[in-house]
Amino acid sequence: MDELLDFLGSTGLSAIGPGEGLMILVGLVFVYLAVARDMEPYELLPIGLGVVVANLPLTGLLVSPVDGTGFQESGVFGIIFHYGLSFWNILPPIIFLGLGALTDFSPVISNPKTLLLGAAAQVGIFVAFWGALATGVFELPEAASIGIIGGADGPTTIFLSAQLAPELLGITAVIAYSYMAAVAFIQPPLMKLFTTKKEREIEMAPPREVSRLEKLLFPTIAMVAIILIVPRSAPLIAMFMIGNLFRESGAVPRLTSAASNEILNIATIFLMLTIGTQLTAERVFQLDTLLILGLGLVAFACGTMGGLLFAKTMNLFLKEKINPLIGSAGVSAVPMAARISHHIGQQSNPRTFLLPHAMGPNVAGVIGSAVVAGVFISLLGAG
Amino acid sequence: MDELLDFLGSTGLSAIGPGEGLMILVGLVFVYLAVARDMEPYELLPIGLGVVVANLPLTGLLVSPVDGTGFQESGVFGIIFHYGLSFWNILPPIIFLGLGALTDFSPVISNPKTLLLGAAAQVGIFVAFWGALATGVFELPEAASIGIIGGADGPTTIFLSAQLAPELLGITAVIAYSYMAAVAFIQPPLMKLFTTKKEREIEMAPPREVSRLEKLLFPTIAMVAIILIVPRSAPLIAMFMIGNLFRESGAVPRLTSAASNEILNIATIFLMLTIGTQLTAERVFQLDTLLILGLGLVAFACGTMGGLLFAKTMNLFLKEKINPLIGSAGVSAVPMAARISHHIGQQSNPRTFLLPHAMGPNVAGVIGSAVVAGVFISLLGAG
Amino acid sequence: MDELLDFLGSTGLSAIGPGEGLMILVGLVFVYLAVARDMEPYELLPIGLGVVVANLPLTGLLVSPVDGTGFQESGVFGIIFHYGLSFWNILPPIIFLGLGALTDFSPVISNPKTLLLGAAAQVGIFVAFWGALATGVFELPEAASIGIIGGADGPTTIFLSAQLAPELLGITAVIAYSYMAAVAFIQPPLMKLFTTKKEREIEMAPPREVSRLEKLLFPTIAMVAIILIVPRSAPLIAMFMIGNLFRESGAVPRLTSAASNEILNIATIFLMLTIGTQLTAERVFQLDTLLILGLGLVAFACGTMGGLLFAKTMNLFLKEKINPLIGSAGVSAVPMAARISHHIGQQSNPRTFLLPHAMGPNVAGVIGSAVVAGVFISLLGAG
Amino acid sequence: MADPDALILTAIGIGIAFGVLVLLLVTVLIIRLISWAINKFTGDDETQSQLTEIQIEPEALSENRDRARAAAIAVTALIETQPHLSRRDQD
Amino acid sequence: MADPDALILTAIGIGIAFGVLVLLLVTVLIIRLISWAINKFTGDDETQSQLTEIQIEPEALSENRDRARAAAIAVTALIETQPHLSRRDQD
Amino acid sequence: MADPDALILTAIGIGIAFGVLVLLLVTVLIIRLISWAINKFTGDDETQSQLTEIQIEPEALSENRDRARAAAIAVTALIETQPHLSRRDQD
Ligand code: NA
Ligand code: NA
Ligand code: NA
Repeated sequence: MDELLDFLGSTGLSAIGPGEGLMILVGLVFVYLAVARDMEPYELLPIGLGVVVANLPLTGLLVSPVDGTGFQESGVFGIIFHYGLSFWNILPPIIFLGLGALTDFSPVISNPKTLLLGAAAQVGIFVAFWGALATGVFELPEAASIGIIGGADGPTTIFLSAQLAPELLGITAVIAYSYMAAVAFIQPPLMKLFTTKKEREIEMAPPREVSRLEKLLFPTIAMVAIILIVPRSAPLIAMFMIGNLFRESGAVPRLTSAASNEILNIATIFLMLTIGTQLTAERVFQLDTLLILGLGLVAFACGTMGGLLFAKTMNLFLKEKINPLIGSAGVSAVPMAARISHHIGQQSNPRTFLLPHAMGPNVAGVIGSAVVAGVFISLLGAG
Repeated sequence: MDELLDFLGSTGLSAIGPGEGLMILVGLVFVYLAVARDMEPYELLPIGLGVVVANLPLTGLLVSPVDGTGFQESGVFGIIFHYGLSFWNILPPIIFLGLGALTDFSPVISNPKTLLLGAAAQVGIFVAFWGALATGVFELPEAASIGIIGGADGPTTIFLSAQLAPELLGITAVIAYSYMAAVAFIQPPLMKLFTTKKEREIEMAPPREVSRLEKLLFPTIAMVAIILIVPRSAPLIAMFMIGNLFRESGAVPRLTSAASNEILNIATIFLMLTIGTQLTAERVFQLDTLLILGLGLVAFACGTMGGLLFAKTMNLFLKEKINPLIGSAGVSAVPMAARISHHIGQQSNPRTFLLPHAMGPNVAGVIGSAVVAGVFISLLGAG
Repeated sequence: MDELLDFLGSTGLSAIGPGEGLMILVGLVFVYLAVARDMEPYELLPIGLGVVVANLPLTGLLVSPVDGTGFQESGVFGIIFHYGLSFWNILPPIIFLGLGALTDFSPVISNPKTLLLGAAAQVGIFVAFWGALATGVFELPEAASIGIIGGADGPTTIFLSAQLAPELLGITAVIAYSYMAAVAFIQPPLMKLFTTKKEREIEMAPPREVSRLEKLLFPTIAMVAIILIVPRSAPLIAMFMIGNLFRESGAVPRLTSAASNEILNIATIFLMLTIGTQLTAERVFQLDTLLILGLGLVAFACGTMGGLLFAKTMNLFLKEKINPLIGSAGVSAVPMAARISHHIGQQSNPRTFLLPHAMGPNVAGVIGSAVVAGVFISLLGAG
Repeated sequence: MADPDALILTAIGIGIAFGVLVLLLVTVLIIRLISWAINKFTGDDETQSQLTEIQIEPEALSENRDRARAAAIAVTALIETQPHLSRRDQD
Repeated sequence: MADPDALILTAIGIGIAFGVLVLLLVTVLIIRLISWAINKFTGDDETQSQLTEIQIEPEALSENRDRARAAAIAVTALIETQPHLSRRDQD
Repeated sequence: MADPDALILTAIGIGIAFGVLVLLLVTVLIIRLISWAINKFTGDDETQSQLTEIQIEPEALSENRDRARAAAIAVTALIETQPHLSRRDQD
């Protein structure tokens, strides 16, 4: 009968602890938010399912290829984590190729001032960076990986954490995506607090038509310029601009569709599931997690305020005033943050149509956080 | 002129034996069955072409990455076999992600009794398992890999053989797919033999409407429950339920379509071609092959009978009788076996519409064989 | 302040040389030709962008997986080059799977004489091969890699260079694609020079209808026959015929569409970008590059002449004359070369409709150059 | 894992297979109960998901695809009503 | 493989290239013969494939896509017959 | 890379972030100038790309797809003009 005991010993039931049980519930909450509340379903549903799978014991799904000898447990997620993220770190650049092929830079080109809002809104990164250092718990590389949450950009957070603090990759990525899903609750109070009713009612002239030549020249020159200044941002910036050039050139429709559909969807499935599988009980139930949760919120809040206040300051010097509500969209979290600016604007004054204007800082914020990540890597990375 | 001789020596003609020649014909028969007889074309066409390619000598296509040093022959299929199957074993779980995204559990949820038929029909696995042991030729792991043919599920057979008996992977997988293609010839005689005309005419009430909540709760709870009991089935069961949740949630249409189209089709092309390339002459022309052919047929037959007889036994206790013809669909071989139950039912009584009812055991059978595979791996695997 | 200096030292500006600057311009010229002149956009746009990225210093995108220890720079293109080309060489066969699924062999089957034009037009390969040897600069393997440019087939050139002369892979591939893009300028003058007006006006009867059985038997028998004679051409020829059988069988529409869309587009994006990244300044600015440019042009010209002259010679023996203009399409460069034959024909005589006839040699030329590559590999390769 | 005797392995195999699927049978019944209960409380079938208030889709991409599909299906209704629409160029 | 003299290599290269393509030419002629013979026996062009008797496609998936495509092409016929259908919203 | 003091790192980080985006702002203005200049010379908006003289697409593949899409969109116009076309079988 010892085989029977052997078998019973090999079941998950005998090996599961309370921590894992709780984490499975956390995973199911993510699934509920994604499915029933429609909060960032493309991220939170696979992340939630990844959390559930990771906390079911003895599955062998998380075994990293390096540990095993000879035959490998079919550690599907261990393999994707190792080669996709911690060792080669090629999934975030591949996702940026697809996002670039979906991005329209016209709002930025028609209203270049908004680029500054994209920069200002990254200030949240450094507030959280200092907060993390202040706790005395985190070293410089870990503080950077926590700060980047304020960049409100999933792939950039994953890209940086994979290089500077792989053990924090799951936590920082999931917190970044969760706050992006909750940005509709975080930003509006701050937006109303820091702007006057009159400011919120400012109507902006419809953006000018942007020519095809401009939409081609911008990503090309931006790619060369940014990478010359911050070479370590190349894996993200280069792929983003390449995807954008595929789209704007109109000469390679099949490549554009492959990048923005097949490649993006397949990469999203495996990346998000794998991110979820990083949230094992012992990693999550630590004091650090609470700290990072708090610091992440601070980062988002300060980023939002940074964008709003900078927009108000710019208005002091501008003849044609901009509605400061578009400043909060500078954090990126594309396209939710831009929609929120638009929505709050319409609440104050139905005739304001801020969406195209808010997309400017929204997209600029993606470049902003990728550049900051490049700086962190060049100064703190193994480089 | 020695270069000329060198070259002539390097041609396939000089290196091909009668065995390879015969196997190329076998491959072409598979191609004929798939193309002219429309028998499981998605499996038999690429398998047949794989067999042809594998038996053309000196192509270098089968060189496994581990043997080579420095530059590798472009062993396309050697690479896919090594990383996709024998070493990492990630292709079967990826295929199950796609199959899950195509599966509708409503027949099972509306008529849970059919789950038992899915279990009963797996009995064929153990009959063939014992048959294999009885021959005295096969060890326990090999007997398990032969038995699983009775599970009538390609990816599960491949997943198990890759772990327990890699050298039998080609034979067991191809025999499983061939019998699934021939299920329209294997099952009907047994179905008419083991059921009375009256039983075959039993009409079943149309299945009740299943709510979206039920279709979401079932895969979620099933995933956690099954993996807790049989952790080694996780690579198949987890991916299957994740794919199903993508589909039923309706919240991630792009991920569902990527899983059920791009990922499934690309994985099918490379998996089936690679399976075919495992059928080299020296592997096939052995006594074992005949034994496995026989045992596989026994497995399918017993699985069919198991489902039919269990359905008849259930009828002894049921007020609302079920048409036992749906029992044979419990082997899985989705969706052919369900269609055969429906077709034979219509032959006996045109007013019976068994298809939705037969899909219940059909899908349950997939879970059944994946669970049995999990048990085999935990007891016999390197685990 | 030394961190500031550290950072400035890490910027690309401080590390970029004049050579890199010039190469970035070369890359942008490729982009311009692809986008504004619509010259082979699917190849030249990603190649051009790859060239730009490769010459931006310190990005870490080109780091090959073998050099690094522990954490790897996210050398996206270094990884694709290593595993896709120089080490496993699996990208060209995968591209040929897609091309086969897009190819229609009817023109060849309805007019088999055109197969000879496909052979004759490969003569350019050997002219350039001898030219390369004559310079005394190139060894035999390198001369073969330069000669194959005359095969006017991207994947075949890449497949051969990856095995025989990896350091020439970027140069030979980019030159092959550039001349294919410029074939509309290279071929017409030669076509008018080597054919009389009367010959150009020859009208050819519309090709006969080809049955499905013929379209199935041809790729099957061709695959077995060619690989038996030249096993080393199997990675290209086998995948090409497998893709074609998927298409012509009509039994696996989903696999055909996956091969000719998803797989082909995704492979094209990563292959072309990676090819571009091989053109670094120190590789390009050498005497060799000029030599290879010249030899490549000679190869294209001689291939075109070979096809034209052979067609004229065939006419001496043929009752039903063929329009020699279709001979130049034998180089392959599918489908541009066939369109040029058609266009020049229409210029001389509007009633000639050469397109279907020119597709014969055009497709035959693909087989021709793949076979020659197979011969080169078996005689010169590590095999 | 010591090489278990084939008999034990078969017993565990069949036992677990049936055990798991019986467990799933029970799960389905429980789910039916939960779903029935929830319907009673919320008074109607669990709606898809409350659409968050902010729902402006700037990207025309997905709309265009859905519109094309919907249009195509609508036209089938159209053709069924006018059978005389001969299909001249069946590609 | 000893380093063959370039001449031999060229000879083999061109020889094999022509040899293979001549072989394919012969293959095409043989195939034409086989196809002609089969047609004579079976009396008609080799039909697609005898549909196995069991052909009920429960999945609406592929039907839906084919129906949409067929409908779309049908509509082109429709538009050609009624040119007045101006295309207002060409996206 | 010596462990930089956090302050320096923040200064460089914010400085470079703003620096890069200001640089992009200037780039946009330059691009606007270039684009304006080119328009003045070529007299009209930079057309897509002179189509090379040889443009016959033998493959029906892409045409078929575009035709189906165009047809589907055309039909939406059709339906809007005849609202009575009820959608019976919304699958
Ligand atoms: Na950002
Ligand atoms: Na089964
Ligand atoms: Na060629």
